[in-house]
Amino acid sequence: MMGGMSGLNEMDELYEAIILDHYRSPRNTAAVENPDIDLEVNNPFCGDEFHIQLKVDDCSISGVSITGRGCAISQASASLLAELVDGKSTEEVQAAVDCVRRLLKGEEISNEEADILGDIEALGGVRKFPVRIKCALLSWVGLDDGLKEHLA
Amino acid sequence: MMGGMSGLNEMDELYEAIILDHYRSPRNTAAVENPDIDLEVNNPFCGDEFHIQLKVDDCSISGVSITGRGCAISQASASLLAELVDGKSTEEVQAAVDCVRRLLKGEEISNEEADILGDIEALGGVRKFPVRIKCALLSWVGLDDGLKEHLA
Amino acid sequence: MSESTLSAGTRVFDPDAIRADFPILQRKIHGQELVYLDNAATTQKPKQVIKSLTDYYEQTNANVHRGVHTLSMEATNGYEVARTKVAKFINAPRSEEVIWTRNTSESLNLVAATWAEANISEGDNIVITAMEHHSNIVPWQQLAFKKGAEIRYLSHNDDGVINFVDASSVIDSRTKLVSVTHMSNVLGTINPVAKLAELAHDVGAVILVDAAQSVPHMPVDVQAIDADFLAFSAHKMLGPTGIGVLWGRLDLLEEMPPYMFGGDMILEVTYEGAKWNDLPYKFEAGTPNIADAFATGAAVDYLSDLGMENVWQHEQELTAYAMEQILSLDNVKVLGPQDSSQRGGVISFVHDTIHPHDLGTALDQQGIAIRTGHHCAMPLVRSYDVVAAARASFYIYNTRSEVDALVNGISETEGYFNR
Amino acid sequence: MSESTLSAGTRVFDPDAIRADFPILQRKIHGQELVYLDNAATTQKPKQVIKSLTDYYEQTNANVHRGVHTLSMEATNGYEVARTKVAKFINAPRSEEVIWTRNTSESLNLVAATWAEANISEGDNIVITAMEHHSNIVPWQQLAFKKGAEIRYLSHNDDGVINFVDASSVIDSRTKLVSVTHMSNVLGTINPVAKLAELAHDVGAVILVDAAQSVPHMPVDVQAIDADFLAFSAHKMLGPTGIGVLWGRLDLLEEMPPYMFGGDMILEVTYEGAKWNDLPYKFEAGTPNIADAFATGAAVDYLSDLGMENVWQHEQELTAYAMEQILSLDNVKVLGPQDSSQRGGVISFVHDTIHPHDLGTALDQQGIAIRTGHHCAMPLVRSYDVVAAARASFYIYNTRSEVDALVNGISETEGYFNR
Ligand SMILES: Cc1ncc(COP(=O)(O)O)c(C=O)c1O
Ligand SMILES: Cc1ncc(COP(=O)(O)O)c(C=O)c1O
Repeated sequence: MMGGMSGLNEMDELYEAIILDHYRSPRNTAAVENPDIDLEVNNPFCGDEFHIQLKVDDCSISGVSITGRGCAISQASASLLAELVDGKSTEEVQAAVDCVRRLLKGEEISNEEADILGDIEALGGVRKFPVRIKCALLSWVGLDDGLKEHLA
Repeated sequence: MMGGMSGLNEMDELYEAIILDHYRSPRNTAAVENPDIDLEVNNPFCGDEFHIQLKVDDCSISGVSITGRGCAISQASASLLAELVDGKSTEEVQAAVDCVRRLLKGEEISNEEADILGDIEALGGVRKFPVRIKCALLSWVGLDDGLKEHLA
Repeated sequence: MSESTLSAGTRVFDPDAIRADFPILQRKIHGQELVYLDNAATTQKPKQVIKSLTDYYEQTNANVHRGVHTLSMEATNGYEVARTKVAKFINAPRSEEVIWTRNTSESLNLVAATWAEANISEGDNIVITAMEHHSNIVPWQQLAFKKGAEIRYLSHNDDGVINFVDASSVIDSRTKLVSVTHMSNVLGTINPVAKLAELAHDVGAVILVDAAQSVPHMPVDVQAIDADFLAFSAHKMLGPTGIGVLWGRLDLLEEMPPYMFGGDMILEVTYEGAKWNDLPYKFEAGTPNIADAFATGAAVDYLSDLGMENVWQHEQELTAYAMEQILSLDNVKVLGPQDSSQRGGVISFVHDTIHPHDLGTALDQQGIAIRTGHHCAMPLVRSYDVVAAARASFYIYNTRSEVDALVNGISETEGYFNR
Repeated sequence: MSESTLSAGTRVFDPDAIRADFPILQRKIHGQELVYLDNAATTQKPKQVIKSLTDYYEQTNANVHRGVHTLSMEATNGYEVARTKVAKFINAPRSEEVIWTRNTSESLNLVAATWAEANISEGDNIVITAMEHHSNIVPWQQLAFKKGAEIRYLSHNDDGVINFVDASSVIDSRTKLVSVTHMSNVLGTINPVAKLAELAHDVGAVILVDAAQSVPHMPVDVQAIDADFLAFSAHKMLGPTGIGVLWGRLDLLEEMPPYMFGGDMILEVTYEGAKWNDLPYKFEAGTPNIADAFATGAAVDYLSDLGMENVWQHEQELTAYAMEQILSLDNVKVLGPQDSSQRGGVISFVHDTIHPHDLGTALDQQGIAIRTGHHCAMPLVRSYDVVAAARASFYIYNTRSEVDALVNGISETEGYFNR
């Protein structure tokens, strides 16, 4: 018999328990009323698409919703993002986005940054699967663009 | 030393004495007065070009001139053609053109045909140098087209 | 085994012997044997094709068409011999009708920029199916947009079979071109192109057949299907990347303006203007892809030796088996004809809970290469209310045990994600 | 020998070692050693380049860009690595500026059909030189004809050097494009493209450099010469047939409409329309020539290891020697700069009594491959009042004794025809 389970264990880094948990039970999916930022992001190649809504008061995020469909990685990543931003200042969010970008590029991140990311560090497993990095980054890049436009 | 004469003897079939003779002293190059057929043929890839003039009286060729420039093969072939057609009936000329075509394609020609061609059979040496067949055919095809148009 | 007794070709269709010709099948992926099921994207190459490239570069390489030296004459000759092989393979009346392009996409763009540019006007329409590859949609959309012409879609039923009740009202007196895929690269559907050719010709339209997925897999005879243009890629039929074919009817090709200008396509240039060369060179500007033409000839030889009837029968048998196995899985839905006799060796499917992308990664861990995504047929895939699908596609070297590996791989993946 | 002590590359420039890399140089032609002097038409390939093709097809082959399986990821990666190598080779600021095409001719046609189509209007003019290859004449003639624009020719002196007194009146405020060859494939002239770029930019025009004969033979830095577009072919620089490059400035490429439609160049398609992908994919429709991109990377590696300064110096030395030898023949006239320091390794010549075609056949009998004809530069060749010329052109593996063989071969041919 060709194939076999053995190979699948190598995916454990990609599909850590925390990733599968967020994939199965995404956080912050309830629509935000009168959002200040409301946008769609998609990666047509994989068919991933997400709807991001943010409420921004005085440079801090007072409400967030991210919904959509995609692979386990893009969905878990979106959920982790939604969890992170809630209540943060826009500056903190932008720093976190930058940090995730570097994490996925395989660059070093500091201990403090790791603390800020928390569970999100689990996304780092995607580095060994370069073709999936886009999935992990999709909602982060979209939210970053939305914030920049909002703050401009 | 690379190269050397040895290789050149293999060209003897291409450049038979009769070919070199016609190349050096082309026949029937004096312009024809009031030609009935007057055309230019050329092969831009080699840069060969010939000017063909024919006087046709009652379906027979009463005057011919072929001038131009080209490689030894195309020039000799043009001169052999000019020599052949003089005084022939248009039918005989067309039969000869057909015969040369077949000769160069490597098809069999009959003994009678060989008699008609005479020296022209020397053109057959070009068969071993397929890239030069066009040179040998150039004026023949041109004259044939001209005749067809004239007779039509 | 019934396969090994077939012999319309000159060689017995023996899967083991065939597999031995493909060096890449020895590769290990994540420590597993490679199970290559991405043949609709591109096929693997037998050593005969690879060797034709090596031989060309080691013994013959030269530029073609104007050289008096031996290498150039040999290169020119081989280049034209390959064209003749292709012409014979699709039963083209004349080898000058075979134009070398880069790929199917360029073949389609060539027709759009020349024939269609000259023949389609405001108010005319171009008919395509709703199951086309992007390469057979976008050139026409752009042309229609530029000309004020209309794009019309032939619809298909739920099971991916063209709706002919519709077709005769869609194709009408303002239809100038019907451009359809012979076999869908997503649904696997084989379209009745001869019937569509009749509908097209009845209204004076021209029919272009996108044969990217048919010429590699079944006998295709341009005269029997009465096509006007036919496009395909060598890389999907054992040949090299970087070369494709446009076949066209001589009278159409002769009337068409050139596509690109330069090099071999020119007979004469002055500082003021230029005169075009004869067919097929009129459409081949610059130094052609000589080596890959040689290799395409080798690919055609390989397939001809096997016999396209046998290739087709092998794929039909394997597809029937694969459909049966895949449909037996609880959580998997197959797109396109459920009856395997109506389709070629392409099976697109979706899993109820596992996204195609995750499935693709998990199968890759098991050495199994499938494609996931929209397969360059976004509007079609979306019409099934999914954004992506997984696709397994077969070729001459695939076996039943590889199908078993795929089905087992899907089950293992379910196990993994449900852990 | 001074050559073997050079080493701006990482490898010593040793002609014997280089020759050993080229399998075809072992071939016998009419029983003689092959003396290949048709390098301006296409060059031979070292075993490293041939092996990169074999390796690709035996180990990596898959379609690129959307695959999640290992082979597809490796193919995608290698395809992009090759692009990066090319970018570095010509010192392009960014690798997305490097577009794979089929050859120089397609690169030129691409610019004509997109940038020029969008930016050139009635009354504008396009300036080219009187020594262009057909591929850099006819696309502009056709565009000018279509748009009501004017083609202007920069003239050159008798010895084939551009006349700059003229140039500043030819290039004027209505000039939109200056498209010039970096090195003439007939005269061997190296044109001062940086100076022409300045003249073009002074009037707000864009400059396209046809680098088909320069990138293979000398260091070319797109930023140093301040080019806007640059075109060349892999097959003239040790690489495979079927692949070429268009480099363009990012801002120009971003504004340009796509050339062909389909496959990878599309981001999104609906039944109504489409959205283009990012650079460089916007210009790469359909399955690309993946294998030949790998092989182009290998060719660039080979040349980089030698060092382009060394390649250039080798050819300069050999050309100087060849000019001296050929000019010493009584009945031979050389076209173009008589001063060999103003030219690259291309020598076109005519014999007083022997037609180039006959000379070509006679040299071939002696194993010597030269080109004869108009070299796709008909107007130029005719301007010298000849209809055809013979051309010897050199590359890294050519030697002085091959030049001797050529000169001896010409003398032998004289002897033969004067017998
Ligand atoms: C100066 C120049 N430009 C353009 C070309 C055309 O190159 P290709 O035939 O590879 O398109 C050539 C090749 O002969 C050339 O020498
Ligand atoms: C039906 C169909 N048409 C066209 C194409 C485009 O072929 P290529 O990428 O070789 O241009 C494909 C390949 O994916 C296809 O399957």
